[in-house]
Amino acid sequence: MTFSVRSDPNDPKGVVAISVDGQLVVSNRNQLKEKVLEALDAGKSKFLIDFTQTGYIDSSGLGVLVSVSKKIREAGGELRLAGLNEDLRMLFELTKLDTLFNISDSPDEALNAF
Amino acid sequence: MTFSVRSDPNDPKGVVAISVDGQLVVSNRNQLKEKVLEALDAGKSKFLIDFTQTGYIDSSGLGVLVSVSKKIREAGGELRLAGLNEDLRMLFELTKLDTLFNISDSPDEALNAF
Amino acid sequence: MTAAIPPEGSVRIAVRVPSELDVVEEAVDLVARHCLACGLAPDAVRFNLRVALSEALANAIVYGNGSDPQKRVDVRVVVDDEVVEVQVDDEGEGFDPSSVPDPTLPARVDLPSGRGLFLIRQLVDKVSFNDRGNSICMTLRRA
Amino acid sequence: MTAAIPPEGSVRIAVRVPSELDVVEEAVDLVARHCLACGLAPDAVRFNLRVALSEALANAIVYGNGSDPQKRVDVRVVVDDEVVEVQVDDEGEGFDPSSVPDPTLPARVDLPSGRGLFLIRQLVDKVSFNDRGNSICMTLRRA
Ligand SMILES: Nc1ncnc2c1ncn2[C@@H]1O[C@H](COP(=O)(O)OP(=O)(O)O)[C@@H](O)[C@H]1O
Ligand SMILES: Nc1ncnc2c1ncn2[C@@H]1O[C@H](COP(=O)(O)OP(=O)(O)O)[C@@H](O)[C@H]1O
Repeated sequence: MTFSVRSDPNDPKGVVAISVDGQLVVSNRNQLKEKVLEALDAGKSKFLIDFTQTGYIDSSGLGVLVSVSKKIREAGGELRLAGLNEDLRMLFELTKLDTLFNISDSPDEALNAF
Repeated sequence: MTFSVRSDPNDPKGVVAISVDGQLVVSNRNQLKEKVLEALDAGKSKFLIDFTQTGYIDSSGLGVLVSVSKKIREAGGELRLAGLNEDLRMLFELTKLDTLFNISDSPDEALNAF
Repeated sequence: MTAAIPPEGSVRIAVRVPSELDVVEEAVDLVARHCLACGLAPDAVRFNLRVALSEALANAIVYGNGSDPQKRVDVRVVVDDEVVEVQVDDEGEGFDPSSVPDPTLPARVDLPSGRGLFLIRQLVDKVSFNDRGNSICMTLRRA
Repeated sequence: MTAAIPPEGSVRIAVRVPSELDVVEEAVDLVARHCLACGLAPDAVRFNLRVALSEALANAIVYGNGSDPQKRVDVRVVVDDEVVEVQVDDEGEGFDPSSVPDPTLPARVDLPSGRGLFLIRQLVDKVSFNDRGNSICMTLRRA
Protein backbone atom coordinates (compact mmCIF):
# COMPACT_ATOMS: atom_id res chain seq x y z
CA MET A 1 0.00 0.00 0.00
CA THR A 2 1.51 3.30 -1.10
CA PHE A 3 -1.31 5.59 -0.02
CA SER A 4 -3.26 5.45 3.20
CA VAL A 5 -6.38 7.54 3.45
CA ARG A 6 -7.70 8.58 6.84
CA SER A 7 -10.78 10.55 7.55
CA ASP A 8 -11.75 11.00 11.19
CA PRO A 9 -15.58 10.61 11.59
CA ASN A 10 -15.48 12.93 14.62
CA ASP A 11 -13.67 15.66 12.72
CA PRO A 12 -16.28 18.39 12.12
CA LYS A 13 -14.18 19.70 9.23
CA GLY A 14 -14.31 16.33 7.44
CA VAL A 15 -10.71 16.49 6.24
CA VAL A 16 -9.48 13.60 4.08
CA ALA A 17 -5.84 12.97 4.99
CA ILE A 18 -3.82 11.01 2.43
CA SER A 19 -0.37 9.89 3.42
CA VAL A 20 2.15 9.06 0.67
CA ASP A 21 4.32 6.20 1.88
CA GLY A 22 7.42 5.73 -0.30
CA GLN A 23 7.60 7.35 -3.71
CA LEU A 24 5.03 9.44 -5.57
CA VAL A 25 6.04 8.61 -9.11
CA VAL A 26 4.88 7.77 -12.59
CA SER A 27 3.88 4.22 -11.66
CA ASN A 28 1.56 5.09 -8.77
CA ARG A 29 0.45 8.69 -9.31
CA ASN A 30 -2.87 7.56 -10.82
CA GLN A 31 -3.74 5.78 -7.59
CA LEU A 32 -3.44 9.07 -5.76
CA LYS A 33 -5.65 10.78 -8.32
CA GLU A 34 -8.30 8.05 -7.93
CA LYS A 35 -8.30 8.37 -4.14
CA VAL A 36 -8.95 12.09 -4.45
CA LEU A 37 -11.61 11.71 -7.15
CA GLU A 38 -13.42 9.04 -5.10
CA ALA A 39 -13.49 11.29 -2.06
CA LEU A 40 -14.69 14.25 -4.12
CA ASP A 41 -17.46 12.01 -5.50
CA ALA A 42 -18.35 11.10 -1.91
CA GLY A 43 -18.84 14.78 -1.18
CA LYS A 44 -15.56 15.48 0.58
CA SER A 45 -13.90 18.80 -0.09
CA LYS A 46 -10.98 19.28 2.32
CA PHE A 47 -7.80 17.38 1.50
CA LEU A 48 -4.49 17.05 3.28
CA ILE A 49 -1.68 15.23 1.49
CA ASP A 50 0.97 14.23 4.00
CA PHE A 51 4.53 13.66 2.75
CA THR A 52 6.10 12.80 6.10
CA GLN A 53 6.71 9.23 4.89
CA THR A 54 7.68 10.11 1.33
CA GLY A 55 11.07 9.30 -0.23
CA TYR A 56 10.98 11.19 -3.47
CA ILE A 57 8.54 12.65 -5.98
CA ASP A 58 9.16 12.75 -9.71
CA SER A 59 7.81 15.23 -12.24
CA SER A 60 4.73 13.13 -12.92
CA GLY A 61 4.11 13.01 -9.18
CA LEU A 62 4.29 16.80 -9.11
CA GLY A 63 2.04 16.78 -12.17
CA VAL A 64 -0.66 14.73 -10.45
CA LEU A 65 -0.61 17.14 -7.52
CA VAL A 66 -1.20 20.00 -9.94
CA SER A 67 -4.13 18.20 -11.51
CA VAL A 68 -5.80 17.06 -8.28
CA SER A 69 -5.37 20.57 -6.90
CA LYS A 70 -7.26 21.88 -9.92
CA LYS A 71 -10.05 19.26 -9.50
CA ILE A 72 -10.41 20.14 -5.83
CA ARG A 73 -10.51 23.85 -6.57
CA GLU A 74 -13.12 23.29 -9.29
CA ALA A 75 -15.25 21.40 -6.74
CA GLY A 76 -14.95 24.36 -4.37
CA GLY A 77 -12.66 22.41 -2.06
CA GLU A 78 -9.34 23.02 -0.41
CA LEU A 79 -5.98 21.18 -0.64
CA ARG A 80 -3.08 21.45 1.76
CA LEU A 81 0.29 19.74 1.60
CA ALA A 82 2.38 18.98 4.67
CA GLY A 83 5.39 17.12 5.98
CA LEU A 84 7.77 17.92 3.10
CA ASN A 85 11.39 17.41 4.03
CA GLU A 86 14.12 19.72 2.76
CA ASP A 87 14.66 17.80 -0.48
CA LEU A 88 10.97 17.62 -1.35
CA ARG A 89 10.48 21.27 -0.54
CA MET A 90 13.37 22.02 -2.92
CA LEU A 91 11.45 20.30 -5.75
CA PHE A 92 8.47 22.61 -5.18
CA GLU A 93 10.73 25.65 -5.05
CA LEU A 94 12.73 24.71 -8.16
CA THR A 95 9.54 24.21 -10.17
CA LYS A 96 7.86 27.28 -8.58
CA LEU A 97 5.03 24.99 -7.49
CA ASP A 98 5.46 26.38 -3.99
CA THR A 99 3.53 29.39 -5.32
CA LEU A 100 0.62 27.17 -6.35
CA PHE A 101 0.12 25.12 -3.20
CA ASN A 102 -0.71 25.71 0.44
CA ILE A 103 2.24 24.08 2.15
CA SER A 104 2.31 23.59 5.94
CA ASP A 105 5.23 22.33 7.95
CA SER A 106 3.36 19.57 9.80
CA PRO A 107 0.11 17.69 9.20
CA ASP A 108 -1.28 19.11 12.45
CA GLU A 109 -0.56 22.65 11.34
CA ALA A 110 -2.34 21.91 8.07
CA LEU A 111 -5.37 20.40 9.84
CA ASN A 112 -5.69 23.47 12.05
CA ALA A 113 -5.52 25.74 9.01
CA PHE A 114 -8.62 24.29 7.35
CA MET B 1 46.17 -3.56 12.97
CA THR B 2 45.46 -6.94 11.51
CA PHE B 3 47.30 -9.08 14.06
CA SER B 4 47.31 -8.69 17.78
CA VAL B 5 49.82 -10.68 19.75
CA ARG B 6 49.17 -11.46 23.38
CA SER B 7 51.45 -13.31 25.71
CA ASP B 8 50.38 -13.50 29.35
CA PRO B 9 53.46 -12.99 31.63
CA ASN B 10 51.75 -15.10 34.34
CA ASP B 11 51.15 -18.00 31.96
CA PRO B 12 53.66 -20.70 33.00
CA LYS B 13 53.37 -22.23 29.53
CA GLY B 14 54.44 -18.98 27.85
CA VAL B 15 51.99 -19.32 24.97
CA VAL B 16 52.09 -16.62 22.29
CA ALA B 17 48.51 -16.02 21.15
CA ILE B 18 48.12 -14.28 17.80
CA SER B 19 44.67 -13.16 16.77
CA VAL B 20 43.93 -12.57 13.08
CA ASP B 21 41.49 -9.68 12.78
CA GLY B 22 39.97 -9.44 9.31
CA GLN B 23 41.55 -11.27 6.40
CA LEU B 24 44.67 -13.45 6.28
CA VAL B 25 45.66 -12.85 2.69
CA VAL B 26 48.47 -12.20 0.27
CA SER B 27 48.88 -8.57 1.33
CA ASN B 28 49.39 -9.20 5.06
CA ARG B 29 50.55 -12.80 5.42
CA ASN B 30 54.19 -11.70 5.77
CA GLN B 31 53.29 -9.70 8.86
CA LEU B 32 52.04 -12.88 10.47
CA LYS B 33 55.23 -14.68 9.54
CA GLU B 34 57.33 -11.87 11.06
CA LYS B 35 55.39 -11.96 14.33
CA VAL B 36 56.04 -15.68 14.63
CA LEU B 37 59.73 -15.41 13.69
CA GLU B 38 60.25 -12.56 16.19
CA ALA B 39 58.70 -14.62 18.97
CA LEU B 40 60.76 -17.68 18.02
CA ASP B 41 63.88 -15.47 18.13
CA ALA B 42 62.81 -14.30 21.58
CA GLY B 43 62.80 -17.92 22.72
CA LYS B 44 59.06 -18.56 22.56
CA SER B 45 57.95 -21.95 21.35
CA LYS B 46 54.20 -22.34 21.95
CA PHE B 47 51.91 -20.58 19.47
CA LEU B 48 48.17 -20.21 19.26
CA ILE B 49 46.69 -18.61 16.17
CA ASP B 50 43.14 -17.47 16.87
CA PHE B 51 40.73 -17.07 13.93
CA THR B 52 37.68 -16.02 15.94
CA GLN B 53 37.82 -12.54 14.34
CA THR B 54 38.82 -13.70 10.86
CA GLY B 55 36.75 -13.07 7.75
CA TYR B 56 38.46 -15.16 5.13
CA ILE B 57 41.83 -16.74 4.34
CA ASP B 58 43.22 -17.08 0.84
CA SER B 59 45.65 -19.69 -0.44
CA SER B 60 48.66 -17.57 0.43
CA GLY B 61 47.28 -17.21 3.94
CA LEU B 62 47.02 -20.99 4.14
CA GLY B 63 50.55 -21.12 2.71
CA VAL B 64 51.99 -18.90 5.41
CA LEU B 65 50.38 -21.10 8.06
CA VAL B 66 52.11 -24.10 6.49
CA SER B 67 55.46 -22.35 6.55
CA VAL B 68 55.24 -20.97 10.09
CA SER B 69 54.12 -24.37 11.28
CA LYS B 70 57.29 -25.82 9.77
CA LYS B 71 59.50 -23.12 11.38
CA ILE B 72 57.89 -23.74 14.76
CA ARG B 73 58.30 -27.50 14.44
CA GLU B 74 61.96 -27.08 13.43
CA ALA B 75 62.50 -24.95 16.53
CA GLY B 76 60.98 -27.74 18.63
CA GLY B 77 57.84 -25.72 19.28
CA GLU B 78 54.13 -26.28 19.00
CA LEU B 79 51.40 -24.56 16.96
CA ARG B 80 47.66 -24.72 17.55
CA LEU B 81 44.88 -23.11 15.55
CA ALA B 82 41.51 -22.20 17.06
CA GLY B 83 38.26 -20.33 16.49
CA LEU B 84 37.72 -21.37 12.87
CA ASN B 85 34.15 -20.88 11.76
CA GLU B 86 32.44 -23.32 9.42
CA ASP B 87 33.66 -21.62 6.23
CA LEU B 88 37.27 -21.43 7.39
CA ARG B 89 37.22 -25.02 8.58
CA MET B 90 35.97 -25.98 5.10
CA LEU B 91 39.09 -24.40 3.57
CA PHE B 92 41.29 -26.61 5.73
CA GLU B 93 39.25 -29.68 4.89
CA LEU B 94 39.17 -29.01 1.14
CA THR B 95 42.94 -28.56 1.04
CA LYS B 96 43.53 -31.47 3.48
CA LEU B 97 45.42 -29.04 5.69
CA ASP B 98 43.22 -30.23 8.57
CA THR B 99 45.52 -33.28 8.64
CA LEU B 100 48.58 -31.06 9.10
CA PHE B 101 47.42 -28.78 11.90
CA ASN B 102 46.24 -29.11 15.48
CA ILE B 103 42.84 -27.45 15.32
CA SER B 104 40.86 -26.70 18.47
CA ASP B 105 37.33 -25.36 18.60
CA SER B 106 38.01 -22.47 20.96
CA PRO B 107 41.14 -20.56 21.99
CA ASP B 108 40.63 -21.74 25.59
CA GLU B 109 40.55 -25.35 24.52
CA ALA B 110 43.76 -24.79 22.58
CA LEU B 111 45.47 -23.08 25.54
CA ASN B 112 44.56 -26.01 27.80
CA ALA B 113 45.94 -28.46 25.28
CA PHE B 114 49.49 -27.04 25.37
CA MET C 1 31.30 6.08 -21.85
CA THR C 2 31.29 3.44 -24.53
CA ALA C 3 34.41 1.44 -23.62
CA ALA C 4 33.61 -1.81 -21.85
CA ILE C 5 36.06 -1.14 -19.04
CA PRO C 6 36.38 2.22 -17.32
CA PRO C 7 39.69 3.82 -16.36
CA GLU C 8 41.51 2.37 -13.40
CA GLY C 9 39.96 3.06 -10.03
CA SER C 10 36.52 3.63 -11.46
CA VAL C 11 33.57 1.29 -11.61
CA ARG C 12 31.18 0.76 -14.46
CA ILE C 13 27.67 -0.62 -14.04
CA ALA C 14 25.32 -1.54 -16.85
CA VAL C 15 21.69 -2.52 -16.56
CA ARG C 16 19.19 -3.24 -19.31
CA VAL C 17 15.64 -2.25 -18.44
CA PRO C 18 12.43 -3.28 -20.22
CA SER C 19 10.14 -0.52 -21.53
CA GLU C 20 7.66 -0.65 -18.65
CA LEU C 21 6.98 2.18 -16.27
CA ASP C 22 6.43 -0.32 -13.48
CA VAL C 23 10.12 -1.20 -13.39
CA VAL C 24 11.37 2.38 -13.06
CA GLU C 25 11.37 2.44 -9.29
CA GLU C 26 13.12 -0.92 -9.04
CA ALA C 27 15.75 0.08 -11.60
CA VAL C 28 16.36 3.33 -9.74
CA ASP C 29 16.77 1.42 -6.49
CA LEU C 30 19.22 -0.99 -8.07
CA VAL C 31 21.37 1.77 -9.53
CA ALA C 32 21.25 3.64 -6.22
CA ARG C 33 22.45 0.55 -4.36
CA HIS C 34 25.36 0.19 -6.77
CA CYS C 35 26.25 3.83 -6.31
CA LEU C 36 26.30 3.29 -2.56
CA ALA C 37 28.48 0.22 -3.14
CA CYS C 38 30.89 2.56 -4.94
CA GLY C 39 31.08 4.69 -1.84
CA LEU C 40 28.88 7.59 -2.93
CA ALA C 41 27.44 9.73 -0.17
CA PRO C 42 24.01 8.33 0.75
CA ASP C 43 22.39 11.80 0.66
CA ALA C 44 23.24 12.61 -2.93
CA VAL C 45 22.27 9.10 -4.00
CA ARG C 46 19.06 9.13 -2.03
CA PHE C 47 17.52 12.10 -3.67
CA ASN C 48 19.06 13.96 -6.61
CA LEU C 49 20.29 10.89 -8.42
CA ARG C 50 17.08 8.95 -7.83
CA VAL C 51 14.79 11.69 -9.06
CA ALA C 52 16.95 12.52 -12.10
CA LEU C 53 17.25 8.86 -13.08
CA SER C 54 13.49 8.31 -12.62
CA GLU C 55 12.83 11.16 -15.04
CA ALA C 56 15.31 9.95 -17.61
CA LEU C 57 13.97 6.39 -17.44
CA ALA C 58 10.35 7.44 -17.71
CA ASN C 59 11.14 9.61 -20.75
CA ALA C 60 13.16 6.85 -22.40
CA ILE C 61 10.34 4.35 -21.87
CA VAL C 62 7.39 6.54 -22.81
CA TYR C 63 8.71 8.99 -25.44
CA GLY C 64 11.80 7.15 -26.65
CA ASN C 65 10.49 3.59 -26.86
CA GLY C 66 6.77 4.39 -27.00
CA SER C 67 6.30 1.80 -24.22
CA ASP C 68 7.02 -0.89 -26.82
CA PRO C 69 7.87 -4.03 -24.82
CA GLN C 70 10.23 -5.13 -27.61
CA LYS C 71 12.41 -2.09 -27.06
CA ARG C 72 14.99 -1.72 -24.35
CA VAL C 73 16.42 1.02 -22.22
CA ASP C 74 20.09 0.77 -21.33
CA VAL C 75 21.48 2.39 -18.24
CA ARG C 76 25.23 2.78 -17.90
CA VAL C 77 26.85 4.23 -14.84
CA VAL C 78 30.49 5.15 -14.36
CA VAL C 79 31.64 6.12 -10.91
CA ASP C 80 35.13 7.48 -10.37
CA ASP C 81 36.72 9.52 -7.60
CA GLU C 82 35.23 12.77 -8.82
CA VAL C 83 31.93 12.15 -10.58
CA VAL C 84 29.07 9.78 -11.26
CA GLU C 85 27.97 9.64 -14.87
CA VAL C 86 24.62 8.07 -15.60
CA GLN C 87 23.72 7.49 -19.22
CA VAL C 88 20.26 6.38 -20.32
CA ASP C 89 19.79 5.22 -23.91
CA ASP C 90 16.53 4.37 -25.64
CA GLU C 91 15.76 3.01 -29.09
CA GLY C 92 13.67 6.00 -30.16
CA GLU C 93 14.04 8.72 -32.79
CA GLY C 94 15.40 11.14 -30.25
CA PHE C 95 14.28 14.76 -29.84
CA ASP C 96 15.64 18.26 -29.61
CA PRO C 97 16.06 19.04 -25.91
CA SER C 98 16.52 22.75 -26.64
CA SER C 99 12.92 22.86 -27.87
CA VAL C 100 11.48 21.96 -24.48
CA PRO C 101 9.98 25.07 -22.85
CA ASP C 102 10.73 26.25 -19.31
CA PRO C 103 8.00 24.81 -17.05
CA THR C 104 8.40 27.61 -14.51
CA LEU C 105 7.13 30.31 -16.91
CA PRO C 106 3.91 31.86 -15.53
CA ALA C 107 1.92 30.44 -18.44
CA ARG C 108 3.21 26.90 -17.79
CA VAL C 109 3.58 26.62 -14.05
CA ASP C 110 0.10 25.15 -13.58
CA LEU C 111 0.39 22.56 -16.36
CA PRO C 112 0.36 18.94 -15.18
CA SER C 113 3.46 17.94 -17.19
CA GLY C 114 6.67 19.20 -18.74
CA ARG C 115 8.91 19.30 -15.65
CA GLY C 116 11.03 16.20 -16.24
CA LEU C 117 14.00 17.58 -18.15
CA PHE C 118 13.87 20.76 -16.12
CA LEU C 119 14.21 18.79 -12.89
CA ILE C 120 17.04 16.73 -14.30
CA ARG C 121 18.95 19.90 -15.20
CA GLN C 122 18.37 21.33 -11.73
CA LEU C 123 19.28 18.19 -9.81
CA VAL C 124 22.50 17.13 -11.53
CA ASP C 125 25.66 19.08 -12.29
CA LYS C 126 25.82 18.49 -16.01
CA VAL C 127 23.45 17.15 -18.67
CA SER C 128 24.35 16.25 -22.23
CA PHE C 129 22.63 14.46 -25.09
CA ASN C 130 23.88 12.69 -28.16
CA ASP C 131 23.09 14.37 -31.47
CA ARG C 132 20.07 12.22 -32.15
CA GLY C 133 18.64 12.89 -28.72
CA ASN C 134 18.00 9.30 -27.67
CA SER C 135 20.84 9.20 -25.14
CA ILE C 136 21.08 11.44 -22.11
CA CYS C 137 24.14 11.63 -19.91
CA MET C 138 23.79 13.09 -16.43
CA THR C 139 26.86 13.94 -14.37
CA LEU C 140 26.88 14.44 -10.63
CA ARG C 141 29.99 15.69 -8.86
CA ARG C 142 30.87 13.74 -5.76
CA ALA C 143 31.25 15.62 -2.49
CA MET D 1 30.61 -11.76 -21.35
CA THR D 2 31.98 -9.28 -23.87
CA ALA D 3 28.86 -7.31 -24.84
CA ALA D 4 28.72 -3.93 -23.16
CA ILE D 5 25.18 -4.42 -21.97
CA PRO D 6 23.95 -7.64 -20.42
CA PRO D 7 20.60 -9.23 -21.19
CA GLU D 8 17.55 -7.63 -19.67
CA GLY D 9 17.18 -8.06 -15.97
CA SER D 10 20.84 -8.66 -15.38
CA VAL D 11 23.49 -6.28 -14.15
CA ARG D 12 27.01 -5.93 -15.38
CA ILE D 13 29.81 -4.44 -13.32
CA ALA D 14 33.30 -3.66 -14.57
CA VAL D 15 36.27 -2.57 -12.51
CA ARG D 16 39.86 -1.98 -13.62
CA VAL D 17 42.41 -2.83 -10.98
CA PRO D 18 46.11 -1.84 -10.89
CA SER D 19 48.69 -4.65 -10.65
CA GLU D 20 49.33 -4.26 -6.93
CA LEU D 21 48.64 -6.92 -4.34
CA ASP D 22 47.71 -4.23 -1.84
CA VAL D 23 44.53 -3.44 -3.73
CA VAL D 24 43.20 -7.01 -3.86
CA GLU D 25 41.26 -6.81 -0.62
CA GLU D 26 39.70 -3.47 -1.54
CA ALA D 27 38.77 -4.71 -5.01
CA VAL D 28 37.21 -7.85 -3.53
CA ASP D 29 35.21 -5.72 -1.09
CA LEU D 30 33.99 -3.49 -3.87
CA VAL D 31 32.85 -6.39 -6.03
CA ALA D 32 31.21 -8.03 -3.02
CA ARG D 33 29.28 -4.84 -2.25
CA HIS D 34 28.05 -4.70 -5.84
CA CYS D 35 26.98 -8.33 -5.66
CA LEU D 36 25.00 -7.53 -2.53
CA ALA D 37 23.49 -4.54 -4.36
CA CYS D 38 22.32 -7.04 -6.98
CA GLY D 39 20.54 -8.97 -4.28
CA LEU D 40 22.92 -11.90 -3.89
CA ALA D 41 22.69 -13.81 -0.63
CA PRO D 42 25.18 -12.29 1.83
CA ASP D 43 26.53 -15.71 2.82
CA ALA D 44 27.67 -16.79 -0.63
CA VAL D 45 29.11 -13.35 -1.29
CA ARG D 46 30.84 -13.19 2.05
CA PHE D 47 32.95 -16.23 1.65
CA ASN D 48 33.12 -18.29 -1.54
CA LEU D 49 33.05 -15.39 -3.92
CA ARG D 50 35.52 -13.34 -1.89
CA VAL D 51 38.07 -16.11 -1.56
CA ALA D 52 37.78 -17.17 -5.22
CA LEU D 53 38.09 -13.60 -6.46
CA SER D 54 41.07 -12.94 -4.17
CA GLU D 55 42.84 -15.92 -5.70
CA ALA D 56 42.07 -14.95 -9.27
CA LEU D 57 43.18 -11.35 -8.67
CA ALA D 58 46.41 -12.34 -6.95
CA ASN D 59 47.26 -14.72 -9.81
CA ALA D 60 46.43 -12.11 -12.45
CA ILE D 61 48.61 -9.52 -10.70
CA VAL D 62 51.58 -11.71 -9.85
CA TYR D 63 51.78 -14.36 -12.59
CA GLY D 64 49.79 -12.65 -15.34
CA ASN D 65 51.08 -9.10 -15.10
CA GLY D 66 54.32 -9.83 -13.22
CA SER D 67 53.33 -7.04 -10.80
CA ASP D 68 54.12 -4.56 -13.57
CA PRO D 69 52.39 -1.32 -12.51
CA GLN D 70 51.83 -0.42 -16.19
CA LYS D 71 49.66 -3.48 -16.63
CA ARG D 72 46.03 -3.73 -15.64
CA VAL D 73 43.65 -6.36 -14.38
CA ASP D 74 40.06 -6.14 -15.54
CA VAL D 75 37.24 -7.58 -13.49
CA ARG D 76 33.86 -8.02 -15.11
CA VAL D 77 30.85 -9.31 -13.22
CA VAL D 78 27.48 -10.27 -14.64
CA VAL D 79 24.69 -11.03 -12.21
CA ASP D 80 21.41 -12.43 -13.46
CA ASP D 81 18.59 -14.30 -11.77
CA GLU D 82 20.44 -17.60 -11.83
CA VAL D 83 24.18 -17.02 -11.67
CA VAL D 84 27.01 -14.64 -10.94
CA GLU D 85 29.83 -14.72 -13.47
CA VAL D 86 33.10 -13.14 -12.48
CA GLN D 87 35.75 -12.78 -15.15
CA VAL D 88 39.30 -11.68 -14.37
CA ASP D 89 41.58 -10.73 -17.27
CA ASP D 90 45.27 -9.95 -17.11
CA GLU D 91 47.74 -8.77 -19.77
CA GLY D 92 50.03 -11.79 -19.40
CA GLU D 93 51.02 -14.67 -21.63
CA GLY D 94 48.50 -16.98 -20.01
CA PHE D 95 49.19 -20.52 -18.84
CA ASP D 96 47.84 -24.02 -19.11
CA PRO D 97 45.57 -24.57 -16.11
CA SER D 98 45.48 -28.34 -16.72
CA SER D 99 49.20 -28.45 -15.91
CA VAL D 100 48.68 -27.30 -12.34
CA PRO D 101 49.10 -30.26 -9.96
CA ASP D 102 46.63 -31.24 -7.24
CA PRO D 103 47.82 -29.59 -4.01
CA THR D 104 46.12 -32.22 -1.83
CA LEU D 105 48.41 -35.03 -3.05
CA PRO D 106 50.42 -36.41 -0.11
CA ALA D 107 53.65 -35.14 -1.66
CA ARG D 108 52.28 -31.60 -2.02
CA VAL D 109 50.02 -31.08 0.98
CA ASP D 110 52.79 -29.51 3.07
CA LEU D 111 54.01 -27.12 0.38
CA PRO D 112 53.48 -23.42 1.14
CA SER D 113 51.89 -22.63 -2.23
CA GLY D 114 49.91 -24.07 -5.12
CA ARG D 115 46.40 -23.98 -3.65
CA GLY D 116 44.94 -20.99 -5.45
CA LEU D 117 43.35 -22.57 -8.51
CA PHE D 118 42.35 -25.60 -6.52
CA LEU D 119 40.44 -23.42 -4.06
CA ILE D 120 38.77 -21.51 -6.87
CA ARG D 121 37.55 -24.77 -8.40
CA GLN D 122 36.23 -25.96 -5.05
CA LEU D 123 34.51 -22.73 -4.09
CA VAL D 124 32.66 -21.85 -7.28
CA ASP D 125 30.31 -23.91 -9.43
CA LYS D 126 32.11 -23.57 -12.74
CA VAL D 127 35.53 -22.37 -13.87
CA SER D 128 36.59 -21.73 -17.44
CA PHE D 129 39.59 -20.10 -19.12
CA ASN D 130 40.14 -18.53 -22.50
CA ASP D 131 42.51 -20.42 -24.81
CA ARG D 132 45.47 -18.25 -23.99
CA GLY D 133 44.92 -18.67 -20.27
CA ASN D 134 44.98 -15.00 -19.26
CA SER D 135 41.25 -14.80 -18.60
CA ILE D 136 39.43 -16.85 -15.98
CA CYS D 137 35.67 -16.96 -15.67
CA MET D 138 34.13 -18.17 -12.41
CA THR D 139 30.44 -18.95 -12.18
CA LEU D 140 28.48 -19.19 -8.96
CA ARG D 141 24.90 -20.38 -8.97
CA ARG D 142 22.55 -18.24 -6.91
CA ALA D 143 20.55 -19.97 -4.19
N1 LIG E 1 13.98 10.04 -24.56
C1 LIG E 1 13.15 10.88 -25.24
N2 LIG E 1 12.81 10.59 -26.51
C2 LIG E 1 11.98 11.41 -27.20
N3 LIG E 1 11.44 12.53 -26.69
C3 LIG E 1 11.72 12.87 -25.43
C4 LIG E 1 12.60 12.07 -24.63
N4 LIG E 1 12.70 12.67 -23.43
C5 LIG E 1 11.94 13.78 -23.47
N5 LIG E 1 11.35 13.91 -24.67
C6 LIG E 1 10.45 15.01 -25.11
O1 LIG E 1 10.65 16.12 -24.26
C7 LIG E 1 9.41 16.56 -23.71
C8 LIG E 1 9.61 17.09 -22.31
O2 LIG E 1 9.91 16.04 -21.43
P1 LIG E 1 9.89 16.29 -19.87
O3 LIG E 1 10.56 17.59 -19.58
O4 LIG E 1 10.45 15.11 -19.22
O5 LIG E 1 8.38 16.51 -19.51
P2 LIG E 1 7.14 15.50 -19.66
O6 LIG E 1 7.71 14.12 -19.65
O7 LIG E 1 6.30 15.78 -18.50
O8 LIG E 1 6.51 15.87 -20.96
C9 LIG E 1 8.52 15.33 -23.77
O9 LIG E 1 7.18 15.71 -23.83
C10 LIG E 1 8.98 14.65 -25.04
O10 LIG E 1 8.36 15.23 -26.17
N1 LIG F 1 46.79 -15.49 -14.50
C1 LIG F 1 47.84 -16.34 -14.60
N2 LIG F 1 48.80 -16.13 -15.53
C2 LIG F 1 49.86 -16.97 -15.64
N3 LIG F 1 50.04 -18.04 -14.85
C3 LIG F 1 49.13 -18.31 -13.89
C4 LIG F 1 47.99 -17.49 -13.72
N4 LIG F 1 47.25 -18.01 -12.71
C5 LIG F 1 47.91 -19.09 -12.28
N5 LIG F 1 49.04 -19.29 -12.98
C6 LIG F 1 50.01 -20.41 -12.82
O1 LIG F 1 49.39 -21.45 -12.12
C7 LIG F 1 50.16 -21.81 -10.98
C8 LIG F 1 49.26 -22.28 -9.86
O2 LIG F 1 48.54 -21.18 -9.33
P1 LIG F 1 47.78 -21.37 -7.97
O3 LIG F 1 47.04 -22.64 -7.99
O4 LIG F 1 46.97 -20.12 -7.78
O5 LIG F 1 48.88 -21.49 -6.85
P2 LIG F 1 50.02 -20.46 -6.41
O6 LIG F 1 49.52 -19.09 -6.78
O7 LIG F 1 50.13 -20.65 -4.96
O8 LIG F 1 51.23 -20.87 -7.17
C9 LIG F 1 50.97 -20.60 -10.65
O9 LIG F 1 52.14 -20.94 -9.98
C10 LIG F 1 51.24 -20.02 -12.02
O10 LIG F 1 52.34 -20.64 -12.62
